[in-house]
Amino acid sequence: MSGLSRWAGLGALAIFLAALPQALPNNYYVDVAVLACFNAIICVGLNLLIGYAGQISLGHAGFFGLGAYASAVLVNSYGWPPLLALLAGAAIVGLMAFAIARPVLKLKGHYLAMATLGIGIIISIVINTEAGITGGPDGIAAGPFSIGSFKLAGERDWYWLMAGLLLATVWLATNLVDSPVGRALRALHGSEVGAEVVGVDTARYKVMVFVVSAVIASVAGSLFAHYTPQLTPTKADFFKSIELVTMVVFGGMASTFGAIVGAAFLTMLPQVLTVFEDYEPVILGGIMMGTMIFMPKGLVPTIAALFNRRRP
Amino acid sequence: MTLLRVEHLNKEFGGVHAVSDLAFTINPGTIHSIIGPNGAGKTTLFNLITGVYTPSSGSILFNDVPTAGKAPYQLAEDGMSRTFQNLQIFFNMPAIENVMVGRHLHLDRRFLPSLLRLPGIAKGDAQAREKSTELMRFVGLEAYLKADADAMPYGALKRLEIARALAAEPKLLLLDEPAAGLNATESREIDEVIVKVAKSGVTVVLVEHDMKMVMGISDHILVLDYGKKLAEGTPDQVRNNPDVIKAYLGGGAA
Amino acid sequence: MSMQAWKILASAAAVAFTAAAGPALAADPIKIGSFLSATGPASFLGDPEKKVLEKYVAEYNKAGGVAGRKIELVLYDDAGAADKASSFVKRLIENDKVDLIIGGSTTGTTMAAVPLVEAAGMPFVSLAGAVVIVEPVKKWVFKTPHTDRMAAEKIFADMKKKGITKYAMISENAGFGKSGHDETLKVQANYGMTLVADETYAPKDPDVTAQLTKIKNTAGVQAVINWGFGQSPAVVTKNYKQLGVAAPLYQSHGVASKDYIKLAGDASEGVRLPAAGLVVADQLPATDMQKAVCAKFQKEYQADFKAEASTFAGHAFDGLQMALAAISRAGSTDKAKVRDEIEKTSGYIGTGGTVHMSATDHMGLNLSAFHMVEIKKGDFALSD
Amino acid sequence: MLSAFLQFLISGVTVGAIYALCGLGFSIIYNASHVINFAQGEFIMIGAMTAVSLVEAGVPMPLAILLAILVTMAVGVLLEKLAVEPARKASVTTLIIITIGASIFLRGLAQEVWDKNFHKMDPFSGDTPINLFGAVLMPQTLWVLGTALLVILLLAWFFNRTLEGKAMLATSFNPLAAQLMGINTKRVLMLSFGLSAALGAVGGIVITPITFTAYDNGIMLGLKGFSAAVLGGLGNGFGAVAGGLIVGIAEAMAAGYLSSAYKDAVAFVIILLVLVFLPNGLFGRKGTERV
Repeated sequence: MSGLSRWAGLGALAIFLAALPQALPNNYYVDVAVLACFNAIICVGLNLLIGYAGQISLGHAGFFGLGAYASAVLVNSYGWPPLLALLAGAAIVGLMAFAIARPVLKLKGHYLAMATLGIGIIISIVINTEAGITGGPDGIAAGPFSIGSFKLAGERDWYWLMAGLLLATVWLATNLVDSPVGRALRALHGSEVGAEVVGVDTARYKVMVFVVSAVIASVAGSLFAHYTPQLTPTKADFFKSIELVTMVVFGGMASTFGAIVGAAFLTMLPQVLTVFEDYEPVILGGIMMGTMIFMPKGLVPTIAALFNRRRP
Repeated sequence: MTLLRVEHLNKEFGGVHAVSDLAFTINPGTIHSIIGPNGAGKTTLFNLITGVYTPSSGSILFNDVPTAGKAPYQLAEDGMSRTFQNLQIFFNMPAIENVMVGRHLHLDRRFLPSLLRLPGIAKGDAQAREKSTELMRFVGLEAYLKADADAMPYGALKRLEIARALAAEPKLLLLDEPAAGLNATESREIDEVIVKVAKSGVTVVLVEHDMKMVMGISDHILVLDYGKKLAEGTPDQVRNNPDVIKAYLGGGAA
Repeated sequence: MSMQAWKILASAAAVAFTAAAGPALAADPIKIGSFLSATGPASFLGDPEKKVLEKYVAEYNKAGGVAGRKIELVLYDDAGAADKASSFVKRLIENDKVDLIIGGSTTGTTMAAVPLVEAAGMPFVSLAGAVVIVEPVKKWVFKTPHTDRMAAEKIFADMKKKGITKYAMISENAGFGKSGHDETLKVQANYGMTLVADETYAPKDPDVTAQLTKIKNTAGVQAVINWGFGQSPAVVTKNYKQLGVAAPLYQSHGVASKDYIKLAGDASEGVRLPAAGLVVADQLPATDMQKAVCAKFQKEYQADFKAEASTFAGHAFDGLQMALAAISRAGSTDKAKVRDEIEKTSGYIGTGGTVHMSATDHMGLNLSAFHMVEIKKGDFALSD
Repeated sequence: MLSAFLQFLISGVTVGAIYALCGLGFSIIYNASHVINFAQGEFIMIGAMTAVSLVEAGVPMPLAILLAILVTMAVGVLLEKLAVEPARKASVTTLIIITIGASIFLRGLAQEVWDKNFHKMDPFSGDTPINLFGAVLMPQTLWVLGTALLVILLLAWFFNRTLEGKAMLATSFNPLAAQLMGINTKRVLMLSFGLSAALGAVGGIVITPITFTAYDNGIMLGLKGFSAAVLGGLGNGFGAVAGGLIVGIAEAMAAGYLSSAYKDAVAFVIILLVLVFLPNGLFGRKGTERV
């Protein structure tokens, strides 16, 4: 992506995000948009790992959950200011991701999938079991997000915060992708040994991108803890991890805007599918299969290719 | 003074000696070819030199420093670069960016400046793009400057790897069968590229089956057979070596 | 690609949002909103609840509705996930503009709804068990099922009668099991009980003999309580029998359905549990006012769904009845008035017992709502 | 406390044998295609639910089992034909998402075809516990173990002695070369899905007397089966069984001696440790990268 088209993309996203609330009739729609922003932020980070660096993680909800619970527990039980708790959560998750990344990212393919899956499950078991701290399966409430005397209240406030954060995350992610660091990540996806022999320390870059995506998930989690009325361990479990990966792949791997589209689409889809009641899973599964069969590269890259082909 | 010194080098794969007790040296500024029949251990030797494989025993010294324990990227930092017999192209990237990855060691690759895309990063990238364009032209890939790597033919990809390796500005360049799969014209073009590279002061090590090319451009030739050194010397010495003739033409012809 | 990305994003959003908005509806009918765990790990609760709400709303409408107005049910499946529940509750309040909410199959989904209904001033009748839902009392929040604390108290009272003082507990490491486990610990001292072994298992574990062996080998265990629902209590019961543990086994009200006996088979003989009158309606004395209500409900449910109504189905029935009665008394769907009328519910005889709500009690059931039953010859037998 | 230890072991073997049977299905498809089928758990569920509902409808057990296996095989072949085959050239991650989509689809379908209730099946040879030095063993556990053993033997025979099996292995190593050698790789892929679906069904049926079954039972069994297959080394039938037993025994021992709340976590920690030292699992083929 050249510098110009990156700015055009960011600008388009900014205009879209700014205009969107005008089109939303009530707070329920704003709520869905906020949830889509949360998912989009995590997916943009996860896409750096899966789409660009080619390393799968089936345990990312674990990092999201750790961040969320760090905030909920530190704010709720220890009275920390939310921002400090958020930073502490990000630091904890970052250190943890750093510690496990090197041995785990030596693994490849399905073995890596298994290892990350295991890590995610272990985190969710701990959250579920340590009820004295986390509130157990019934969850915990973190209370509103506040900085000093300023309190974030209502879906619309949250929307502006999350839309802004999404924009910032996209800006940072596209910066990173289009830099020597990003090229190294994409290169090790293409061929690890090919990247090594021109001087790319592949292990180091894998660790780096793993930590970055984990920290992004953690920050999103910390904020989510304040947004949701009740934080429960399901947010950290295996199904949430799968959902996140699905969003990334669905929208298009190695496409930052694809990750956003995937997250937005799959956040809205279940809301739309409620009209099918009990047939919802059949239709959701069918849409997932159909899209991936006919657009194996994901929505955005496939459609973008279509547009490019039509252009003279 | 030697650039690369290999001593008593051995590599076993589950009881099979792919390289055994090999010793040779490579002087700077020369074109050094390694030849031998299929399975002679040429590619294994490349993988040992560049740190992709770890030797079973023996030592390799690069610039008189042992390479033991160094990862490929560290050896690249020391000044080694290579191409592969089985292409290791970044098919997920455009051709030009494949070459730009080769500039990795010469660019600011700190995390925070990259994340914020500070002016230095953009400037470095622009220079890298320029340099990579130049290199693609140099290896004859001007037609592919805007192409995606996965849309290029085999012969072009071989050259793309050479351009990528050159982008790292190595002291020692190892080329694994650069002419394989190329037609005669293309082979000659690669010839010229290699000679030009060597003239610019880069030491070239070549694994190649194209004898015309090997005999034409090499300063020194090492002949391997079953992982052992069969012969070594100038093209003329090797051409007339009875062991080599026997190995290449078969025992009956001797 | 940026322009394309923008176009896709915009069109996807437009399509999805128009689809979600649905047709505008007249404000005439009484709108009852509901979010239930009809699928997912708690579908054991949500599925019968959904069936009951749909069935009885249809029946009310056939009979001309309530106070001359038809009832419209807006129902969403939260699959047992709290965040989905909170989204759906926002949707019910903000978008569907319902008059009242009945739902929340689990404590987690209910608690996700609580701050939202409190902020919006929306009358809410929860179908979940835990005490935290109504303690402390929340202005807009009511619940129909007995609490897990009451179940624990009922079990302890029964144990006390039998001279038991030391017990072991094995609970499912999920919402219901965890909450039951914690409430049990909270009330044990009131009955002079001591916990001597405390084990857990994960939902869907195929075998729990390791945990039960530990309990079996713990000295002084006089009885064992299992907290869980779905298939796992049946697994526990089977393994319990296989290991030949001598101490009596108590289950919670979470297994008060015939499905449990069917699954566990012979192994369930002699298992004791607290249950609402619904499961033993035919055995209640004729003087018990609950008898007729339960029998009628049971008959109607079985006629429609060819399965025995569980107590969870009954909770939904009770919730709907009380809510509609309150609306009828209030004479309107004014939320504050409806709330006040729900709080005034007194003497309502439902499947779960006789309900007397008040400003300090938003559940209105006492221990008498529970019966101790024992499984005998493959059926529940009253054993108070 | 020898009897307690023995009981933990038996519990672990029971659970482990269940995981092993589930893991074997992953191995077969992997052997033929290097695809991991995340809908494998649904094969297990469909086999069990079909058999249970047929038995409930009065069909004699052996016939019900046979029909259930055939139905599941048909589902497997259809899945391959309609969802995997058209996406053969897609990336591993894309294929993972397709099979996850398939698992959601099949689960949703099962919930409509059948119901959301749990169902039981009677043990094959009674439920009188066998006493072993103070520990008890249920006869059905022996059925599960025996089935797992039989399946490994059959698979070993199939892959080493039959042309079909060898074709499958060849396809997994190098699909292009296999195709050039005249192997119909499409057919091999279809066969592998049919076979692993059948295997899933067999597993599902044999374990149902212990675990019960319901429309969503495939999730947990699929997850544990996948763990078993990876721990043992993908594509290795013996490894899948060893992996399953290790996970099962680790869980039971952890529940017995450490903490039952953390027993699953202990199993995953063991898997992680093994992978850190043996990146291809316990018995996985060590792939040397050719560069």
